[in-house]
Amino acid sequence: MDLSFLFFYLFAAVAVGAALVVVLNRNILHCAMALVLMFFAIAALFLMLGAEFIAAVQVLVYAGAIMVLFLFVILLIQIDRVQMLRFAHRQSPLVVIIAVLLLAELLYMIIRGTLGIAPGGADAAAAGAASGSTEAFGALLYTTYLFPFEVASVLLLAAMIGAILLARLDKEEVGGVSRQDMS
Amino acid sequence: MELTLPIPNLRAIMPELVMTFWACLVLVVDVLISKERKTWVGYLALVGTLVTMAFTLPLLGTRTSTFSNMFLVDGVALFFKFIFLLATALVILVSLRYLDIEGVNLGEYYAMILFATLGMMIMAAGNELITIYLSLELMVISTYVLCGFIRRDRRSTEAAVKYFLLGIFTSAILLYGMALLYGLTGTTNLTEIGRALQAKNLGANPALLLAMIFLAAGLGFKVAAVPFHMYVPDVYEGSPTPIAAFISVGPKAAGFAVLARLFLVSLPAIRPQWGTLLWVLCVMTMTLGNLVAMKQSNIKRMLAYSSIAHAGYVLIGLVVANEIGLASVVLYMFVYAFMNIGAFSMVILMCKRGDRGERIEDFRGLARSHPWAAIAFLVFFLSLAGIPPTGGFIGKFYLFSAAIQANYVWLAVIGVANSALSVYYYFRVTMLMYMSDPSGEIRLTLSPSLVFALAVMVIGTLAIGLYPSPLIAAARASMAPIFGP
Amino acid sequence: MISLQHYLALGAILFAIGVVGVLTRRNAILILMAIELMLNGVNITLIAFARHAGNLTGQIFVLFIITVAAAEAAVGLALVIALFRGRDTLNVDEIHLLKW
Amino acid sequence: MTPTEIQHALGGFPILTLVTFIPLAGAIVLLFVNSRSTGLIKGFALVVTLIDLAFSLPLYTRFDRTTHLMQFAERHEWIPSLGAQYYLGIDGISVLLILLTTLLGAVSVLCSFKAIEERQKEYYVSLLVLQTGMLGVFIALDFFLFYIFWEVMLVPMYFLIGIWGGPRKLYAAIKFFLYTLAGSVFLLLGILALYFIHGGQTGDYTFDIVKLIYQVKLTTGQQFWIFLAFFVGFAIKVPMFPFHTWLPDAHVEAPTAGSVILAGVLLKMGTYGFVRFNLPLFPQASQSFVPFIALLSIIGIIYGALVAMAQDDIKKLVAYSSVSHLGFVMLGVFALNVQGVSGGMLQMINHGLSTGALFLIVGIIYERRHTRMIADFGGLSKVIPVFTVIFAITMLSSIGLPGLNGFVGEFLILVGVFQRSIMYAAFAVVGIILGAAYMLWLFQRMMFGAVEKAENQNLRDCTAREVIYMLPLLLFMFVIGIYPKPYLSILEPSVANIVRQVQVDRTPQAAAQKSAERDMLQRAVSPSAAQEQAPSRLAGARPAGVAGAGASKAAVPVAGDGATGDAISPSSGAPAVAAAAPSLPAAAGVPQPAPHRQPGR
Repeated sequence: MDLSFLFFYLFAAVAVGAALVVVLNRNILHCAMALVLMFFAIAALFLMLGAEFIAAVQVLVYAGAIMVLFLFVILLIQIDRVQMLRFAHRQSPLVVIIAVLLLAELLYMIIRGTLGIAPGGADAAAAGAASGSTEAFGALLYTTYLFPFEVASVLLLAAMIGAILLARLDKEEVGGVSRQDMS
Repeated sequence: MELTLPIPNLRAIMPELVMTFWACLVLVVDVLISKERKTWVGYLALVGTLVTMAFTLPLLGTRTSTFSNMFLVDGVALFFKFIFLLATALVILVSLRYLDIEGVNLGEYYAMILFATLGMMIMAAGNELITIYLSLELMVISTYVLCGFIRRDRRSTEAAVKYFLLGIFTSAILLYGMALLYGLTGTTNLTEIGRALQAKNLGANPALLLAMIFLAAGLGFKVAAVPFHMYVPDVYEGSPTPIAAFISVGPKAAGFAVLARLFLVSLPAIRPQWGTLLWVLCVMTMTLGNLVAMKQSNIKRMLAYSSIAHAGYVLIGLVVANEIGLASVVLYMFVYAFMNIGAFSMVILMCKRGDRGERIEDFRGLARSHPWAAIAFLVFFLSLAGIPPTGGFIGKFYLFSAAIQANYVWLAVIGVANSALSVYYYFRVTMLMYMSDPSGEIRLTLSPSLVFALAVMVIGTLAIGLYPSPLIAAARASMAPIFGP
Repeated sequence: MISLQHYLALGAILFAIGVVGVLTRRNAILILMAIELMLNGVNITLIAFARHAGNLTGQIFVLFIITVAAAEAAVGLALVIALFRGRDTLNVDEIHLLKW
Repeated sequence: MTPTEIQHALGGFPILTLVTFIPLAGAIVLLFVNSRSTGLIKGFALVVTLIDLAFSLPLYTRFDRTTHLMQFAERHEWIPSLGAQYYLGIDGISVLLILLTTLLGAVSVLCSFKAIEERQKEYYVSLLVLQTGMLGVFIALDFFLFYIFWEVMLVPMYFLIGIWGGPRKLYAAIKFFLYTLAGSVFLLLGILALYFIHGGQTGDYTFDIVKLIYQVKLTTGQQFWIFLAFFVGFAIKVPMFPFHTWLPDAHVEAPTAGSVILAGVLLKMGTYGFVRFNLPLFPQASQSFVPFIALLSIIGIIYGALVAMAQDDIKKLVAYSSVSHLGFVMLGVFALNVQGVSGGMLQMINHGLSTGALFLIVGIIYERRHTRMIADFGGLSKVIPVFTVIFAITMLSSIGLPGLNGFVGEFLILVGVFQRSIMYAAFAVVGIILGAAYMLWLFQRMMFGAVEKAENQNLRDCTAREVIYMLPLLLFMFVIGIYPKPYLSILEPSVANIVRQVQVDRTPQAAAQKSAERDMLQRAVSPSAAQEQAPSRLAGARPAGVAGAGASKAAVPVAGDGATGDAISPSSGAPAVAAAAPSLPAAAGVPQPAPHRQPGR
């Protein structure tokens, strides 16, 4: 037995277990911590798949930035005490549809062992592993995929402005609200 | 390693460049301008859409691509860009006064609208999954923010949260579909995906079908097709009225553009399967939208369900999916931009500080005190209901004739039956306006820009209805390079 | 060598768990977290496909997905803050104005 | 000049456009008049309708009664990509209806002067727009244009009922609108189906009604389904028996002018549609639908009459009598012979005159007493003699007394129906008797006996204005009743043409068979020439060959350049063998020799 199997199952188990904690645990802080754990496990799997750069990004952005943001907000507004939104009622048909579809896919994969995807040859896999270097990745990003890169930059700008706009505390506006309130 | 940056065809992406530049310009000017003069930022943004339109015009008739075939310039993309820019210009016009009333006259509003428009423009031109995904996100993230723009109004924020959560949820579903497509073909370029799938001859492969369903679900959310429509009434009701108008036209049209391109270019191999899927979606969307709209007492919710029903009509064109079918889609979306933004503008007309004027009852006896406003509303409703001589009739006529020509007779029958059904709720408002006595004095919020926009939309709706020839010709011509010889 | 199917199964499981989380959780932040689970399911699928296909497109895709996820998280959390600030200021109790 | 139409009857003067759009132009001008100057508004509306009436008169006087071709035609490109044209023209079937419309238009404006006191500007605007819509329906020769007028007309009528109607106006207005709209969307589907079938057959996608009527080939199944779609659209409008429920509501709630126009013109659009489209387009389906339609018509006749008899409200009674009378018209039309169809057409005019007048009478009495209950009246003949005379003439016209217009129409219908089936005719006679019964009974209860109610003692008799707008209607009742020939002769060529069309087998098989037969004949005459042409004709190659019927029936030669289809060339009565050879040149696009344009007598 290959050692990689051991690692795969280890990280996969960690990821799935952490995911289950995220959707089942009642304490929002525990959920957040489980999510961080899952991010790390996924990053490890990325490494096994030869995607070092993505693994690094995963750790830096997800575990480093996004989760910090999450924790910050959770602590800021003490959200855990509030039951806020309810999806389940009207969405249940959708839940069933998607769950059934995914289950069908999983079963199909397990039974047939394939998704109808032609197996890439050994050399293809090797080429994949070889080209997984960060350098090749960067070259591709700045040549072929230059356009999405530019779009992403505009997207980040828009999101940044939007987030600041929504979250900033506008003194005048608060005043306006209270005036509105009293009238 | 030597890195040579590609030299893109700048002419092809000129409209997008101008739009990006103008959005940033708006942001900068916003900082420099005093609080009382924020309306000028709106006019600046308006000029931006017009300038972008001017840069789009010379591209008409060209067919090219740039950035490694990720960005296409073709008839479909250009026609959709005109729809987006038109909708944006109209929405900016009707927003100017509204923002004052709601007390959120901020320059960022216009910047976000321009960013969203930019996203739509790239969506319509995108020929590659990553590009489409990013531009789609650019569009929706901007609209999330716009939905929640009136921060002091809880309904606005709640609508934004709801739209946001369901939006990113469906985006994730869409992504899974895209991932499967990539896995099956090893590429993210739509043309190459189509080629690879044809070559592999996968047929009704379960992974492919799953990808198709997930793509339809993800984009179905953007075009507000049943059963992915649940957010629509709440979001339309909660968000600022001009933004509701914007969402009901722009992202919907962009969703249709992507849906059409994705299915036609990438998935011709499973044409019967997605034909059936869209057929079912189409019938459900039309019927449910119209049935539920009948029961609404809030006019924005009514218009929301009506816009769901209209998505159903447009889906007829995608089910047909031939040259005429797609031409009827773009034609309908163009007309729809006029009539639907027009109908929402009437709600803006009723809006006062502290009272959004959204109850259908508010329109009681409008024809007595404001006959011209009532006539404008009547024109929009006639058009939405598909009664001549309005653009809505021409649009529906073209859609149904496309269906009949392609032998989807039952689809056409269901479509016209629905169209007749929809008259009921549109005319309920008309009845209140014309046939009931006003319950109190009605005061409209008039502003020159709003009146101008309304005049443009009324005249546009009627003009397309009376002389649709140029528009039909343009729609047909936009499809010709794709389907023609 | 671990087969493609292993990764695909893991991706599908994570995605499914995320879907269930989105549809059962009632807290906006937890829903957001569940959506991150779905995105990670997509990511692992894409990376596995990328190695399978022998090109880097899938990895590029994942990079952009992570970028977008960050942007979404920022906007989403800002919205949550706005929602709760509005609630504090206006002192509205937990009645929802909009029906789900 | 193509043989389907006569374009320059008035030297190219666009008279039809003017007749159609003068009311609309007037309505637009009215929009800008101050709504408080009501006198100006009324006067202006009246002048506009009178001008329209005046412009419509030349259509009658300059009408060429020797031909069934479309006259005064105007044709312009409109939406070339769809094949929709701005194409107007009239023939014998539409000309009288147009005159009726312009006449009733003026009458309805005049009769509203006192009755309408609220929102007068909007009222007259609606009336004028309505008139444009109605005229357009009768004048349009392009299906697309026709459909637009057909739908546009609904909106002002909806407002007339909904704003100026009675207590249940909202219900009646929306019911009217939804019923007729539901019908017309099916009509739209039928039109589209026709459009694509014809386009597929000839490569010429057009909404040109004349072209479609003469050129399209439909299998029996296609005829059945498209007939059904048209049937739903028109039957709701007529209204035929199971679709009639909107009519009493609309009539009772509508203001007087609305009822006059509804009964006088709107209902005629249904029957007009059957005559103009269903008969010539779907001959086989028309034939096979005869028993079904006859059954519905007879039910309508008897049921309408019985329900009318049971009414306490005069207006409701008149409304149900319309159901009965229109059943009669439908029965005549679907007798599918010249007498029946002309009788039906004439009866449409008669019904417009007499029922229009009856509604006016109801309006006159309602303005004085604000009640329409029959029980509230009695002995009026002593109080208001002029009114009594008017009412009597109208009532007698409505029940078909010889010497008045109703008799001529009913008689012709009966003759036609009798030829088709004695049983139908028997039921129709029962309907006539019932009709006479409820009308006479109504008259007796209202006019004779003692004046029991105090309010009725001092009723004012008709004013000059009321007499003025009743006079033309009464005049025409006598004129048509005593000397119907001009009106029948104006109908005859067109009706004869329609009836000929109904005998034509339009199915492609039949067409192929016919042309094969003709080829055989031709081969017998000149073997070498026929052999050259035969293959293409058998294959049904449209542009080149004549896949149409034999020359004795409606031959359909198509000009090779895809221009307007050549005329039907009826030389009815001439044996096929004799006619086959001379009509051959027409296949190559050569204009028909003159004698073929004349229906043989």
